[in-house]
Amino acid sequence: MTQNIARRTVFATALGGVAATMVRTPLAWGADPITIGCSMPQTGALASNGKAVLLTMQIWAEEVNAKGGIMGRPVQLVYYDDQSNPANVPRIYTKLLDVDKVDLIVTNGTNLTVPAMPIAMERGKVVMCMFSLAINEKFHYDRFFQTMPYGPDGKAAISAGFFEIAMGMTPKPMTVALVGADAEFSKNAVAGAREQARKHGLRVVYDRTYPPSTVDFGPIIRGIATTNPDLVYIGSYPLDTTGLIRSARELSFRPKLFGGGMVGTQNASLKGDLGEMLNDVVSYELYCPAAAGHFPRVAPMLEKYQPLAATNGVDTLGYYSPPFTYCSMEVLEQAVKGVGGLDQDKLGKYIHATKFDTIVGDIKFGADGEWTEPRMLTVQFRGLKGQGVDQFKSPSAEVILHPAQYRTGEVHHPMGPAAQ
Amino acid sequence: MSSITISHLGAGYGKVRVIQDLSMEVRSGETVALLGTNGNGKSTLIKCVMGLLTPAEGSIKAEIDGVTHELAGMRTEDIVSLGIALVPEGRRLFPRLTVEENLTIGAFRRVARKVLPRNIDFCFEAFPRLKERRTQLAGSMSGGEQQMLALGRALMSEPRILLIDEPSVGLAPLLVKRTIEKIAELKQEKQLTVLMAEQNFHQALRIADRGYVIVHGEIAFAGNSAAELNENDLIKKLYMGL
Amino acid sequence: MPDPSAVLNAVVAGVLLGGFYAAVALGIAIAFGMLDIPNLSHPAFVVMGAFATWVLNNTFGIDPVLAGLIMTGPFFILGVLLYRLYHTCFESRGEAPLQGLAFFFGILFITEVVLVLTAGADYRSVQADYIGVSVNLGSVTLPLRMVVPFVVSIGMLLALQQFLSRSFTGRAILAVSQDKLALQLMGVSPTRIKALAFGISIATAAVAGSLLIIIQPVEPSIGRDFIGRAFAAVVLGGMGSFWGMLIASIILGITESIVSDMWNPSWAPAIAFGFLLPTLAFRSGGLLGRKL
Amino acid sequence: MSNLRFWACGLLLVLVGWLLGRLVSNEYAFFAGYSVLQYILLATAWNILGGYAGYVNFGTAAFFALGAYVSVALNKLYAPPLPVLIVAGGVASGLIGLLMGSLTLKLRGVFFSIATLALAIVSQAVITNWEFVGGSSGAYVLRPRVGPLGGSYIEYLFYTMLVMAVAAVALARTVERSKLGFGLAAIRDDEAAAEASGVPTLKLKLLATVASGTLMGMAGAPLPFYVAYLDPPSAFNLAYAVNTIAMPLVGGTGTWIGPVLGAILLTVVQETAMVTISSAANLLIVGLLMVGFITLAPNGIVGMVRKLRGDRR
Amino acid sequence: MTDALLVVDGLTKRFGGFTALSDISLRIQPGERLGLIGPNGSGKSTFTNCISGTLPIDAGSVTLDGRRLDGLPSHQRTRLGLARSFQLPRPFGSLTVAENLRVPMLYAGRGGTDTEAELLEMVGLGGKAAQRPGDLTQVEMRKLELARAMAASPRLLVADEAMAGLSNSEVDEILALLLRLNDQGVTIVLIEHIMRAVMAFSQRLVCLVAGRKIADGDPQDVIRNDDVLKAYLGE
Repeated sequence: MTQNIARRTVFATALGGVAATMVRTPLAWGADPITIGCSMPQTGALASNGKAVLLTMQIWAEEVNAKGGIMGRPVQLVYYDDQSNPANVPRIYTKLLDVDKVDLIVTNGTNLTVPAMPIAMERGKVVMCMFSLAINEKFHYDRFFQTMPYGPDGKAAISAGFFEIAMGMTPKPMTVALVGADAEFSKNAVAGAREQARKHGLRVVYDRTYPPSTVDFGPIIRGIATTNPDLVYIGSYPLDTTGLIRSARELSFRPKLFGGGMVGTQNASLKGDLGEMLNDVVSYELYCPAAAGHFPRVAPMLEKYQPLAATNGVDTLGYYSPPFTYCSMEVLEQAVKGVGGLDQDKLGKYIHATKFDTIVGDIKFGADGEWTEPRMLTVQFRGLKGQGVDQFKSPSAEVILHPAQYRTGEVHHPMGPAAQ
Repeated sequence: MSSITISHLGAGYGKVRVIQDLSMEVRSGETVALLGTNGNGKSTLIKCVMGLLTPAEGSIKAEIDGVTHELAGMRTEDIVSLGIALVPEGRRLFPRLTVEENLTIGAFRRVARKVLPRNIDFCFEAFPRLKERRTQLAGSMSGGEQQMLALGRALMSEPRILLIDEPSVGLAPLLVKRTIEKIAELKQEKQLTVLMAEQNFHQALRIADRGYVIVHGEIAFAGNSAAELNENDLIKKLYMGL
Repeated sequence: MPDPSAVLNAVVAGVLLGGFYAAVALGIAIAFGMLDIPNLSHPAFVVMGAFATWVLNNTFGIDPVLAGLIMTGPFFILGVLLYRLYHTCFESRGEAPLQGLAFFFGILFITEVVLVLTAGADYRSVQADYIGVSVNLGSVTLPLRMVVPFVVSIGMLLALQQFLSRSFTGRAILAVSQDKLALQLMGVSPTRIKALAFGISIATAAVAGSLLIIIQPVEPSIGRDFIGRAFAAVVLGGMGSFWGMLIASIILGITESIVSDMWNPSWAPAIAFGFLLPTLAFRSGGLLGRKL
Repeated sequence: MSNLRFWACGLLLVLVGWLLGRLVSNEYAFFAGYSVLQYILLATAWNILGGYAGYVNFGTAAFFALGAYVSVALNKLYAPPLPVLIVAGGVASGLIGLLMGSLTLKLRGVFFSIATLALAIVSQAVITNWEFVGGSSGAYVLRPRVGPLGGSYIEYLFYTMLVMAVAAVALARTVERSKLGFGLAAIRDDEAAAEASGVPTLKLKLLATVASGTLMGMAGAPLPFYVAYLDPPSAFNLAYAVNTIAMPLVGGTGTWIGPVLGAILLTVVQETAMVTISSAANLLIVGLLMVGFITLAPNGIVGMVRKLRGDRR
Repeated sequence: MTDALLVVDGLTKRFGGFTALSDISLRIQPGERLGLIGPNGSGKSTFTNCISGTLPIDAGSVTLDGRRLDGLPSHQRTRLGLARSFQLPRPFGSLTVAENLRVPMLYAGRGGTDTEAELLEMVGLGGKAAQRPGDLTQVEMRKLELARAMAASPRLLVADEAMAGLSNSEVDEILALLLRLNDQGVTIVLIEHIMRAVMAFSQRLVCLVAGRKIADGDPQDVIRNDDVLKAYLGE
């Protein structure tokens, strides 16, 4: 597999335009393959996630094919690079569906999924979507399924854990500062947090957004600090997550609770880079070693993933996208087997009706294709020293605070200094 | 010893031939004037000598300290390195550099760098105005001052042969006179060989040992002395249409 | 009335940020301001410098600033080669401006993709003792992560300024955009000088890259964020003027900082750029530019 | 090409496009075709200012996105038919062009270019903070399944774009041969000599900026329906600015056919690279192609053909 | 005295610390052929640029047929009938020779009835209509430059060194051309170094030296004027 991928990269790079043939994983057997198509960012701002997702899908396909495929048919991935640009997505999915005639489609990310929706809907295709937020609120498409564990109320799910934990602290917090990047996910995360704050009767003392291209976050942290909030809820993307945490540490800004819906704290290289600065920061996770006991099949999959990730220059821990990507593929696999074919209507109904046993536990899809129960993990970083990725492999590095069934510790507050 | 010998030179731009079969020489230690009105080929000739224009035919030989170099085909930078400097028409100073920076850049040539302080002092002594204005931007100076700076800058490269193209352009008559006198003075002090293209006939002849009159790209008259040129009718005809 | 110490902090943060912008803009001030080469791909070289710094820091544990300085050598050579290509293809044919722009757009793409293909799409960052540490001067808190880039940037600017005004080569660089022919008459080859100067401009990208990765993690596509800011600083500053560019960078930095701190961060870049349009319209020579 | 032949060809093209649409069963052709036409329109629009008058606009994304966002806003308010949105988008972008041009067209070309870059950044910030059109979280624009002409909505979008592209090319061609075209060419070749020949240079440059901006805005208006979801980073994507400059250059500036050829060549290559080489390498190919073309054929395809024919234009 | 076509009054132009033109006053009668001479750098081209609106002036005024031109952009002056040719020809390189003439005809053609072909025929470029300026010889380029200025149907033509670098016979060609134009009623200011041509052409001669007008009058008188002689030949 390593070789295969490495060779493909080299080949494509070297031959450029001529290398048109390597997209479909070459297969040795005669049976007609089941083709799964997707648009996956390999360049541009979303490439980091896109590459990790694709790598996991390839691992899954390899495993399935090694076991003899699905119903005796091999699986084959067909994927194109949308360059993180939504304008490329409609063409890619019509190509996949009308020209390549793929059997199943998978999508990734909110703004790269929405452009695919009308196309899939017109063709009645099941959409297996990863890492997007509340898309089907607009479409109400009954064959749309999303494996990001937001549950039925997506926007609230991101921040619910944070606020529940906060309200359990003594003394009770009175004020909250909200800050988010001017972009889709963070905006929604903060919108959810605003609701939560109102629900819990917290006074919002700061509520601002910043452009993703911000370089120095010191002024923003200072602006927040002057309002002296008990809680700071942040919706951010990887680079700003780092910038905000670093600036807060440098300016010794230590509210009672700091964190929220921060994309990036899940990423291995950013974790390792921030290291002890993350101590006491609260963020969300989809998986972390503290939860390993609940999901025993994740660790072996990650063992396959991690060495490949290192050579491909993507997230080397793989706690974020790989388990849920793998889970999406498992759902598809089990559905096809359950239906005994590729009839999209039957597949859609089957997925709605079935409880799936996946690498990330038992899941069931409810209204609008979201999980019936939210299962975002709210975690707090603890006991980190200096920098380095390896310490995050210990279950004690991230304490799960929420939801209750996975809890491995109690919240630590107020926020302490970086080095503990 | 330093001299220039031009033989059977032909040059032009695109299809237009400006100079045909032109031969002349500048002997060591001489001041030679190149006379003629605008558009007759004086500047083209100077450009050929400096390598700014590649001649179509003929040769330009420069002899410096016993070594003879064929200039036709050489790059301007290399010609300058031999010790040939040009004060270009319109002065072509670096307007956004100061007076002193303009002078210093004149000493880019390796030989000249070593004697930079001495030459700067020399320039400031020769042109006290430049010393007063050393930190001023060259572009903000008056025409006369600019011409002095251009002369000074050319001298900074320690040349053996100095070419001057139309030093009187844009100057009031009094300044023309002073500039011409200054050239003679500098030539004396620096032991230079000078070739000067100039339309201002009388002024040029005040300091020239000899002169050539160029008409339509050919030598129309070669005067072996200033007097000989002064007496020639061709000049008045050419200049004043009389 | 805002708290004076808060204002002071915001201003200081803006100055530090502006110092970093100046490091990115420096190469453009040389290439675009002095040599008339519209190198739009400069920010991509800055990101490349950041990745090079990451490699040296990660494999050999070399201090990022030192790594940036080490990389100036290879980057210089890269710049000289790039200029040679540019010169042969455009300058010598005399059709530079429009085609040159598109050429550098292409280079921007190529650089970005080469980084994705060689280093992957993941975030990269460096380790150094001063990252995450702050010093307090009275009521002002200075994060070393911003101070170090500021100091290095100003140092680089001063060193280059000295080089340009003190050395023969430097003065020739200053002169080359003013009058190429006159420069030839001084015995200097304008093409060689421009190649050298462009090499220096790309070499500054190596240092700017090391500063960037000290401030924040990088991934291949982030260079685009800096194209606007850097060009704005150079144009505002009056094209070839280092000091003008520095002042313009600092104005951009302070505006961003004060708007972020006191009002709404979301508008910070728009307001900074808002400066640019009226400046261009009413004072086309930039803020400081040597007159004439 | 004579007028009659040009119009015949234009009409034929629309007809063939329509017929093909009837024959082709897969919608990919419409989506890909839309993208080609959109770039023909953008490149032609850019060329009116950049190619004819020699003023380089870096801010294509601003004009284009403005058209798209006017469309989002109006659609949300009244949901008027697409042609109305297109006109509105065009008018808005044209007005911005007028404002921008009157501020900066007196400057040397390069300053104008930088000013357009600034315009793109400022307008992105404005849109990002304009909550009515979704602000930074983006706006959903659900297109109907069926277009007003029968057939799918994307078919309708395709035909709309086809008509606009043909009209824009016709406009560009008319401009090129008109009094305005000669004036612009004079400005491009020598602005001072143009003034001395009685050409009101500032007025003409403004006119070209407005025309160019209007067409870009019109190109952007259908975009929300094409992508179904629009957020500022994708509407202001750098790719639009890069492509619209690269296409006329690759095809050849100064004539109406250049941008058309360039747009077709580059979009087809990009599309082919995207759907065949499924890795980052596809962008590399586009970059190399662009650089290669510009260095080896500085006057574009048109220049190359002329050279082969021996015409030394 | 009839009303002057062009009245220049106290025109002054400075560049930085350098005064290029100082207090120049001049009247040109309709139909007149005026020669403007002066050594290189005496301000002749600056004068052309100032009256044609290419350069703003620092003091004084320029009036064409009773209409003040100050502040008007060049193209409006051209439309009012003041055309100029450039010292170094500045053709529109991407247009054909005929198209070069079409630009002023379209934009400043003040009811002139000549066609491009007629104009080209008149200047002797009849066979070159479809060529590009880059393919022309030096003298053809000069003719094109003049023809383009004439295509604007001017009342006053300022010909800036239209003959520099040409051979004797070529100078005669251009001279004949200018005289023919004058016959058709165009007032002409000829700026020239070639004295033979200037003397043959001018009804009146003006001499600039170092930005000042030092002589104005009958050509024969002017060139015998001491100051003029000094300026040209030195003392």
